[in-house]
Amino acid sequence: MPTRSRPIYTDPDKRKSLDDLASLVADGAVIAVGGGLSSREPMALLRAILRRSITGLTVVGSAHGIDIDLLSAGGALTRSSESYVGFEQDFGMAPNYRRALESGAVKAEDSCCYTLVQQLRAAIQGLPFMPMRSVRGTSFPSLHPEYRKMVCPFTGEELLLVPAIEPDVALIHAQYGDARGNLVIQGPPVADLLFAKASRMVLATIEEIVPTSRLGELRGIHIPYFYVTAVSEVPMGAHPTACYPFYAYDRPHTELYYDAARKGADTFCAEYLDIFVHGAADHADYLAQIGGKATRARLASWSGGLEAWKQLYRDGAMA
Amino acid sequence: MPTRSRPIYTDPDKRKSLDDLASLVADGAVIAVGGGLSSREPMALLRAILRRSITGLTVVGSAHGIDIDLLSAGGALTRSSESYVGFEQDFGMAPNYRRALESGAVKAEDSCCYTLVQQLRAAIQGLPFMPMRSVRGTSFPSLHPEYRKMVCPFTGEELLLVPAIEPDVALIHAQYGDARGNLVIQGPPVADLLFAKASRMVLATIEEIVPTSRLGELRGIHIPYFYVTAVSEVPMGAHPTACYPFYAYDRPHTELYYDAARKGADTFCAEYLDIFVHGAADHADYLAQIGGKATRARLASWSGGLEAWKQLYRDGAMA
Amino acid sequence: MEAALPRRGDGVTKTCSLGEMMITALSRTIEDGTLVFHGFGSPLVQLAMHVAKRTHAPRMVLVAGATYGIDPDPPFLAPTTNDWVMDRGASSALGIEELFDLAAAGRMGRMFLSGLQIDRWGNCNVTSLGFPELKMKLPGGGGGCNLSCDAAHLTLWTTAHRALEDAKGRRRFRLADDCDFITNLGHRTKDGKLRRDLGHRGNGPQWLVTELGLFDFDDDGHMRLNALYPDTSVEDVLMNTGFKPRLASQIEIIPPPERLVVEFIRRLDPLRVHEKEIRAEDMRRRFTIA
Amino acid sequence: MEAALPRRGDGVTKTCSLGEMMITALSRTIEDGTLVFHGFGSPLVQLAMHVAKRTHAPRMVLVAGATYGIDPDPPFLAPTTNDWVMDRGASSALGIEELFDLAAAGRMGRMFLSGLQIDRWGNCNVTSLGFPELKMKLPGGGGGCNLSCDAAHLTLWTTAHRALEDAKGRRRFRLADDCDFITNLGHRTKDGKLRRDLGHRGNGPQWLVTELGLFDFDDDGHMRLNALYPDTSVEDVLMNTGFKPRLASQIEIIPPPERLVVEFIRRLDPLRVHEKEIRAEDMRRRFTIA
Repeated sequence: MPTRSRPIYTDPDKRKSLDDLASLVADGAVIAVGGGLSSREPMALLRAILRRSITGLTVVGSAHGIDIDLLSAGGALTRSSESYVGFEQDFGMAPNYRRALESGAVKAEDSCCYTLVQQLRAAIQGLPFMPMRSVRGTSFPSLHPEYRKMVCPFTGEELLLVPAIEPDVALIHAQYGDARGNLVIQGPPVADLLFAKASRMVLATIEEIVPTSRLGELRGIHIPYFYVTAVSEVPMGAHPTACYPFYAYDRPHTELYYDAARKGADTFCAEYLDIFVHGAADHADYLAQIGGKATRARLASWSGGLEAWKQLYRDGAMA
Repeated sequence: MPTRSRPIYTDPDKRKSLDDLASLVADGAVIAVGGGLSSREPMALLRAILRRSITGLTVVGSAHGIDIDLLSAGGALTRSSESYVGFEQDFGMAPNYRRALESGAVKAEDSCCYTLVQQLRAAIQGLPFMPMRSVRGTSFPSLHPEYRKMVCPFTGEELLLVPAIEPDVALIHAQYGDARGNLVIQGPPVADLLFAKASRMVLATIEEIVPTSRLGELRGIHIPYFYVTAVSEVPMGAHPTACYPFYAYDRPHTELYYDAARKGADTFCAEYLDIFVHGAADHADYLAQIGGKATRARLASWSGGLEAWKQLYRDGAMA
Repeated sequence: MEAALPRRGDGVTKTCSLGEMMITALSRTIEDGTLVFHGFGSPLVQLAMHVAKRTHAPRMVLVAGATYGIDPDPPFLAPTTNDWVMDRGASSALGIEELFDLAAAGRMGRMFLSGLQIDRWGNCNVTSLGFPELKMKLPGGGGGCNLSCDAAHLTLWTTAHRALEDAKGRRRFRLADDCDFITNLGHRTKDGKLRRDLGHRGNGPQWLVTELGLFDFDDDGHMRLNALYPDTSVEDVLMNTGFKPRLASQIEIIPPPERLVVEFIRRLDPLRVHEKEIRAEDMRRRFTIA
Repeated sequence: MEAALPRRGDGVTKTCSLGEMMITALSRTIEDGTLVFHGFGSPLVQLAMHVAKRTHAPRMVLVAGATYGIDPDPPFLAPTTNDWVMDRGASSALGIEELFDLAAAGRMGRMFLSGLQIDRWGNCNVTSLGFPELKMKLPGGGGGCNLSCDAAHLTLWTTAHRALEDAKGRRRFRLADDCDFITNLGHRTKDGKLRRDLGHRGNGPQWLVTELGLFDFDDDGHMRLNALYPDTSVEDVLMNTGFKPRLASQIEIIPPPERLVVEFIRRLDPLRVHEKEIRAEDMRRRFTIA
């Protein structure tokens, strides 16, 4: 229903627990997961969602990795409209995601980055669709019978019309924010700004909640508070993806994840899910299990100089 | 022709004289003037354009004032598609603009801010049009027979289609920039970013050209160099509009302008155009005529505190 | 001079001006928890939004016109809208496209609009007198056309309801029988089509504040006199309106602002920028405050 | 280890790897003064763009995939693309929407794409083997679909041209007779429609670099062998291609990189991230450099 009005959120104090944030995600919701690839994905919130056994989710997004792979393994998904889910050339294809899609447990409705952008833009502009020129001639329209074509009344050329995508919930991890819900994202925002504007709800975990006056001094992308439904301060909330300047990508932990995932669903359940998701009562427990302060210090060491940064990413670097 | 490919500009040194910038504006061009109302309008470049007796220009834009009024007085325009041209409640309606439109010398094709935004967005996205919902039911379609309507294939509702606007030239005054053409705009960007992306050429006057490394440290909107055709360092280039943090709006000079304009075309020519535009050989001459360093110091005094700032805007404040 | 004003109500301030009455009436049309926007050239509305934010609507999202700053706290009103003065203290700022997208997506609760002609359906003309043959070019409506369609609710205002005679003895009605050009859409189009049949996001004009009275719009979308100032009458309104406005079953008196509100307005507008909107003959009007 | 590499060509570096050959071949497809983009998971292409920028194309606009940084100068290649390592030194950065808008408006000169199936028309499949019945889910193409239509020119590449036998003795051709799914558009659609009749911005695939050779596309849009490595043959290519590629009238030998280029690559990729793209059996191949 792209033409519904979207709400705004004006509560001056939107702070909630991580679990309360997860509880706002309904079974069957269409969710947009912020960040991308190995960077600033709202991993703690996704783990909280899995702990609540939320099911039937549809994910829409651009280029993702461990976030969507984990949701696939945890049984939360029924439909994927991502443009990419994988671990790049570093580890390869996403094992849990592949299994879920190949078994039919999750329906594959792959999309492409710009198509997604245009569909989010339609929602942001309160329009039922956006026109675009690309995609025609590829196989994507056969995956998306909802697309339409039109003949342009100005030029006579054929255009593709893609319907608005208005996610029920955007899940975003930001470096900084305040209690009112203003967010500051540093570094590549990926599609987070589009998600925040297009979605009916925005749930944000925040590395560090600071006074509003402090936000004004920070560089980066500012997301105004009225888009944001609820926030929770969750340090290391993107782990094992990066959340610079706080911490780099935890490649050894990701390798551990990947090795477990490659061995099959049961092994992954036993060696990863039952330990780091269901085996951890909450985020504090998770942080203890991944190595507590030592891990945090290791991942923060990138700022010590190029050699330290490089060291984090060497093959065989220790977790 | 909204579907032409737009060029990019990669010359590592794009610095030119102000007059060379003006020489790139062809008679009959569609131009987009940056800034708005009393803020960051590229006034020095507009004066240079008038000195070159460029004619037949069409202006597209949102809320403007002395910039478009001056172009009207100088005989450069034949068509206006602005959404507002005036001096707000402070001085009132734009005298030269009114005369030019009421006499028929300039054709009135008024538009509205969001309509303009959508038309620029179409150009930016390489599309022939953008859909929108508003405008229908007002009198604007009678001014714009080029608009089309369609029935939405998704919802059955009626939508308006507005064609792409791809200005030939965007004229922008930025606070900072580098020789390569990277620009930094501080404070409200108005439509400048949209203009920069939608136009075939971007001509930028810059308050202070700095090394590229310095730009990285500056807050604000960054316009990447490849959109920008040529730049010129022109201190006080927005005068008499504001270019914070360098200088505030010169309200007394604007009053002088307005009083001359109100008295009629001939008086305006004698009392303003012949002195500040055609009477000044170049920008340095203009700066001398408006009071040189003393004026610059007066307009920079806003940063001295609230009382100083307020003082600049009191009725009867001295130029 | 403004520095001498008491910062707290100590009984010194006993009357207010028409501008202050209108600002207060405009502010009362704002609901808490909604996103509200003003355009440029509207100091009465700027002040009304700041009054609302500091009184009954602390959770309104105040978006300043021209700067698009969110919840700014300007130290004083500047004579032009797009001045850095006006977005001091803003927690962030929108781009022009984002502001209008918010309205198009149904997220803008209220916008304030005016016109040099306003008809019984709340249509406004800010484009030209005479159309298609242009008699007088008006400055244009900015984004008003778009927002008149998209914003959930509209408050209209004018400080020139009274139809004065011009040099030739003609009276030109601001509240006009017909708009030469519809810049901002009211409840019915020129050809009688109903707004609600156009599928716009917005519900159209809800209030009109003039220097003679306060109007709402009835179920037909027709302008209806709702309240008067202590010093205006129904006859004043009828004599100065180019059509016959409907009358509410009971015509109220617009309540004056509280003293703290008046003092707040005077502190926020030490340059008396908003008085540029008020006609000379209305500057003399004074109203007793509570 | 990389610190021991000479910073200037002093004659120590006498050979290069297949990866370095491919990087060089990819870099030669870039024209100066154009805007060029790479996606994620493409270290060979990342390196090729940096090589081009520092050799024959100093004025290229280098847009880094995932970060969308403009002309970054990363201190080393990180194992994933969206790492802050990768946009160090960028003069600014684009948003995701702006990057794709640039392509849609015809401003992107070149994009690099790959596929797990690539057919004779340059169509690529990165979505799934088997369609609509899914046999193997592939990771997806990111924005490749859109850019394959919009970017002015495409360079394709793959490091798995050689069709190895799997455990069951089947050979699956990377250069396949037919793509199960067209993720990225080549010169003809599945039903034989010509790209040029679709009205896209882009002109489609211009080059294909594989570990066996260099291909271009002829006037029909058909893949054509253009050059070989010093250690590969036409027969290698024919045996490992699922269709019959056309052959240029003269098949050249791909020239090796200059020594400075090889040294630059080794400095920029001390973690040897790009070798993750190279198959084990191709790691042994060495080429004499100038």
